[in-house]
Amino acid sequence: MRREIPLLITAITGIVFVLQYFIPHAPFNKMNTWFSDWFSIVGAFAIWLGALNLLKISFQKIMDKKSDWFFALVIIISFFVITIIGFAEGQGFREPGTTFSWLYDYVYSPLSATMFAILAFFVASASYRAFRARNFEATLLLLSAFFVMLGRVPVGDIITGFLPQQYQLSQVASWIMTFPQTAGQRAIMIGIALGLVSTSLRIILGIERSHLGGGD
Amino acid sequence: MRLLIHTTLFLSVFIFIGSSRIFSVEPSPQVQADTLVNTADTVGVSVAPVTSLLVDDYKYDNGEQLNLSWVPSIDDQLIDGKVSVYRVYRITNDSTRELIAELPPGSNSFTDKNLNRHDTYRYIVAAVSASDDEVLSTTTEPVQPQREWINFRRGYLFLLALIIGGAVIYYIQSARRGKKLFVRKIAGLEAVDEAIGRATEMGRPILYIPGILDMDDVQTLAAITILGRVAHQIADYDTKIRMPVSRSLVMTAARETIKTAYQTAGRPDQYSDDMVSYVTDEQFGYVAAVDGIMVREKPATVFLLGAFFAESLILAETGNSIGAIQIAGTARPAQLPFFIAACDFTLIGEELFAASAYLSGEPKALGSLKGQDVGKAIAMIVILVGVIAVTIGNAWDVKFMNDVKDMLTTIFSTQ
Amino acid sequence: MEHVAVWIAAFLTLGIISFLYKDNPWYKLSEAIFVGISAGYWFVVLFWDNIYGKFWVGVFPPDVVDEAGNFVSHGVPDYALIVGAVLGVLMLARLLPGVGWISRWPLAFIVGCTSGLYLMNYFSSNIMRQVQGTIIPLFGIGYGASVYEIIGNIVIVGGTFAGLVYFFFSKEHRGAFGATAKVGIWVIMITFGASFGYTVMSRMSLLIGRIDFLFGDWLGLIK
Amino acid sequence: MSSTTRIRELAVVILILVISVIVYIGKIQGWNNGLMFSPAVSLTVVIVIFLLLLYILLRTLQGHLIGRRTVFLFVGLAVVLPFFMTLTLKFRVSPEVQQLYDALSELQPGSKVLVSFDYDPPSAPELQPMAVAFLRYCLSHDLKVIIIGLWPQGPQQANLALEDALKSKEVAAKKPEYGVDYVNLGFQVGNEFVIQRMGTDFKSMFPKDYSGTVYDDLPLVRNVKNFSNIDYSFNLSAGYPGTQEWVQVAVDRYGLKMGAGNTAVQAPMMYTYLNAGQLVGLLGGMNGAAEFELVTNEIGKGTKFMLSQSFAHMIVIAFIIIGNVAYFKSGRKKKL
Repeated sequence: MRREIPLLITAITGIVFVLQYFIPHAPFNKMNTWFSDWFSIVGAFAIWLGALNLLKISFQKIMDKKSDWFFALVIIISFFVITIIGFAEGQGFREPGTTFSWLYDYVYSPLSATMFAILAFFVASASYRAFRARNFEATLLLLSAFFVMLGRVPVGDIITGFLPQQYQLSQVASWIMTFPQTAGQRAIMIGIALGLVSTSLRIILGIERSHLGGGD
Repeated sequence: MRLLIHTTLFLSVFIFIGSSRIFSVEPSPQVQADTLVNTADTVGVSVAPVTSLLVDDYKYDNGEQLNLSWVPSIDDQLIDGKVSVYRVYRITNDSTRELIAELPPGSNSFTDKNLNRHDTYRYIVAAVSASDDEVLSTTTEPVQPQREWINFRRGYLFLLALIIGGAVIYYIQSARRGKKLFVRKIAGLEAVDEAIGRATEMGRPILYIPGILDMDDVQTLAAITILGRVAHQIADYDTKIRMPVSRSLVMTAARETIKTAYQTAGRPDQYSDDMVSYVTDEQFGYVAAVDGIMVREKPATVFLLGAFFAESLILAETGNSIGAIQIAGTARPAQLPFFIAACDFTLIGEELFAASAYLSGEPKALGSLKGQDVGKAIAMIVILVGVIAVTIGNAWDVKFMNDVKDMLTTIFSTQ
Repeated sequence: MEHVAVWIAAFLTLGIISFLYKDNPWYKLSEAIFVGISAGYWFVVLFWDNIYGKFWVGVFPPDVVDEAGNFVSHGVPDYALIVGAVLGVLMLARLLPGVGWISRWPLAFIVGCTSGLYLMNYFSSNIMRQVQGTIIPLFGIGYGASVYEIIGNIVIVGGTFAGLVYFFFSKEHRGAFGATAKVGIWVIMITFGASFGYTVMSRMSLLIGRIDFLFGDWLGLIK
Repeated sequence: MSSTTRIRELAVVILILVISVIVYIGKIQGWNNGLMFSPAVSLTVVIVIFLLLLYILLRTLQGHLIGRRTVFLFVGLAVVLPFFMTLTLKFRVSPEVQQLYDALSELQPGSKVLVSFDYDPPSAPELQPMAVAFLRYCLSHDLKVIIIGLWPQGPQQANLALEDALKSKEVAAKKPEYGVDYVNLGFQVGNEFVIQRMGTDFKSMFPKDYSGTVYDDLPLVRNVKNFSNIDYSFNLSAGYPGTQEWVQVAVDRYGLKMGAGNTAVQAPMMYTYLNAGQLVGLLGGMNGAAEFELVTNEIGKGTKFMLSQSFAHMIVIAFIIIGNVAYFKSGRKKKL
């Protein structure tokens, strides 16, 4: 039973969503409404699970006096600071002027934005130290990157200002994006989508069950 | 057996739907308003009314829409048109008429949405002149929107989904029955042996990074499958392996995989749990740790297989700077460029899954790979035939070719 | 307060940037704060939006009142939502030893929903519509395309076709088939080059945004 | 690590802190009014950077790769310095931006435009300029704007963008009124499920707007039942859920007309949707924003940042070239 019930749940929900696509009314539209509401609620608990797991790991680090225990403590403290404030401030926790939104604006946003911003530096260093035209394929990749990067900013047209307009870099970049780039993306997209479709089908039919843990 | 039951269940539902097509209600006949009886009641008529006002049911919906069509007023001309706007009125269940839409000159149809299929509706369309004089058309006969059980607009979509889905299931079944399914050679895979050999010769370790997602991601699963093969060879050659991971579940799975490989090679004593270590769940914390390992231990070979995000280029760069042979693979298109430019071999997108199916020989993996190939073959054939048809049809105006093209575009439309 | 706020933001921003020099306590502190705050942020947001906003308000709806605040009618509760909450609570069973297996039920539900939805969505938009979109005329008398577009169309059709050939695993890449696959990988490489360029563009833009904050909002050096 | 390096590092940190305190006090006291280089200085800076790059090329050719930190320093300079330069750059509008604008400008006054804000502050440098420019165009051309968000932070970004857009002279002249000319319906959980249910009923997904007003009390949306009442839609997207989900559900199932503004990371993929006619136009990354500002004749942040963006791209390209020149010169040795 431990295996059959989950498989049945997956099969029913999956089939309802597929049928809803072809039969857009009762009873499938109602079931669709229910399922999508439940989905949001369960999804919230699933993310809670992640947060609780993080707390568990951090507590363990402190208990075991691992070398990084101080930072584990910081994780726990900052977690509790924002959750307590968020719960205390009630449903309007997000409105401008609340402490929660202050934390969001001056702590969360700068941190998450900077996390991604520093990648700019690593891109440059990797470009210098590792990105080599080691074979024909890599050469094509770098050439296309070269045209796109230059063509998408004003400098490109300044450098190629002596050429007729339709051969200037901005036009070349546009051409690459609109034609070969689109073709490649489309081939990849169709491939990935086929993979998703077959995986979804396997899951709904109960052939794939690795998400439930363990093999057959 | 269970698969059979599932498939039958799935198919029988489809057959049920398919058969209900036979019993679906025939659309109600079009109701034509009597255009001869003109009920224009306004004084100072300045434009002619619209004529032939028709209302009919909108097909394949939940009984919520009606289509209106009419012939525009003869005073509605492109040049010097006298009609400034058309107003559509609706009378629900014999109540008073209400304005539901204003349409620009030149309009000749309207779809009224959000209706109730238990109510009856009548319509009037008014042509309005620049001086805001309204001329009404006749009122249509009362009509009820019809509900259709199945959206047959999507029939072809359903059929194609069935073909490709059927192919996946068919190939999985035949693989289970022991049929050999052919998968082509994959370039990156052949480099694996060579890379392991190199590490053995140099007496330096192999570093294996399985991405940063958990075991519920297919890419991580593929990485662990490939690890199985790598581990066998390592056990044979007695090469060292280092595998820092960022998820505890991945750690457990990887340890089991390597342990099994050592047992099969007859050297269980050589295996140690230290080969796989959990570092941290945090993305950049993990990267910093792996960077440190690379710089300190200078592995001869680095595997980067699995789900990677922004850290891909940092890892690939560091691996490159220590002169290691790097074999990478991920299904995330945004990270692939970094791998291709900085690594020696890269498994691109689906190649990662193909590689793992090839190595593991699992029926479900091989079977779906085949099923997907059927999908690709259909896509290729349709593109080829469609493009030839549309080009020839266009250039020499060949009716047959145009028909072929129209048929294909209809089949592949989703609306 | 505003001064404190902008200084805290700047302190944390510089803390992350200091990772460029090397892994150091300032960075580790900023990172730990980030990890804690972001986990807590989602914890709170999901509680109020999903669990309170969707479940609680749905099952215990407030009374309907008119503009003056007078009672009009009781809200209509939607008891079906309780199923969702039960599934959600079962999800947390994973944290407890012994009953962890029951968390497979909600997991199975989530996986079923996404599979069912993805199956049709990806099939129609990312396969069917893409194939349909590739059926374009290459050239012709009745087709008023410029040379630029004709070459482009040939590239789109040929490129998509060759790309699909490359990802076709049931046939060895030999002869004409192999040559087509070769062209396919070239097109894919051009695609990756373009997306590499765009990724660089994106990362640089984000950095520019942070620099704008540091030198503009914080230090006031940018006009 | 020796204690002297630690002391040195600490000294640098303190130095940076002291300088920033002084500059900050300067900002409050009004001593510094922003820094601007004269054209001559700007030119000198550019030449110096160029010479330094040449030096790096020479070093690399001799077989010495310069360290990561030096590269980082160059990127920093390339991004920071242009902020203080006075150079104006001309650029051209690409076809996908033009298409988006054309479809927008064909709308009759009074048309209803749905704008979905699906991003958070980290992506704001790319998407916020697009949002501001788009709202400014709509509000100054009598298009009615309905705002929603599938990311919890989206509606907040929308309010910031509205604030900026309302400052523009053309918009202020129209005196747009909340609830009549524009409305912010707020955030709703459920990702693509929200889009799917909006296909049948907006009100069930957004019973109240961002500030708690009941749906039917908002004149703008009172008669909006579902996507069939929307004339045009614009999606600002930084990931999931985003443009892909909107295309799959709203466009392909319900026939919504849609344009999109994306971060540059995911923009390339959207070209396939653009080509298949599932999108009417596309703004990609900060340069997409700048081009849209150009086509709508309003200079905003996108345009202002273009100089830094150009320099940053040049630096990356310069480094790729230097690395590869050395690689080929050295006979393709692995280490280079």
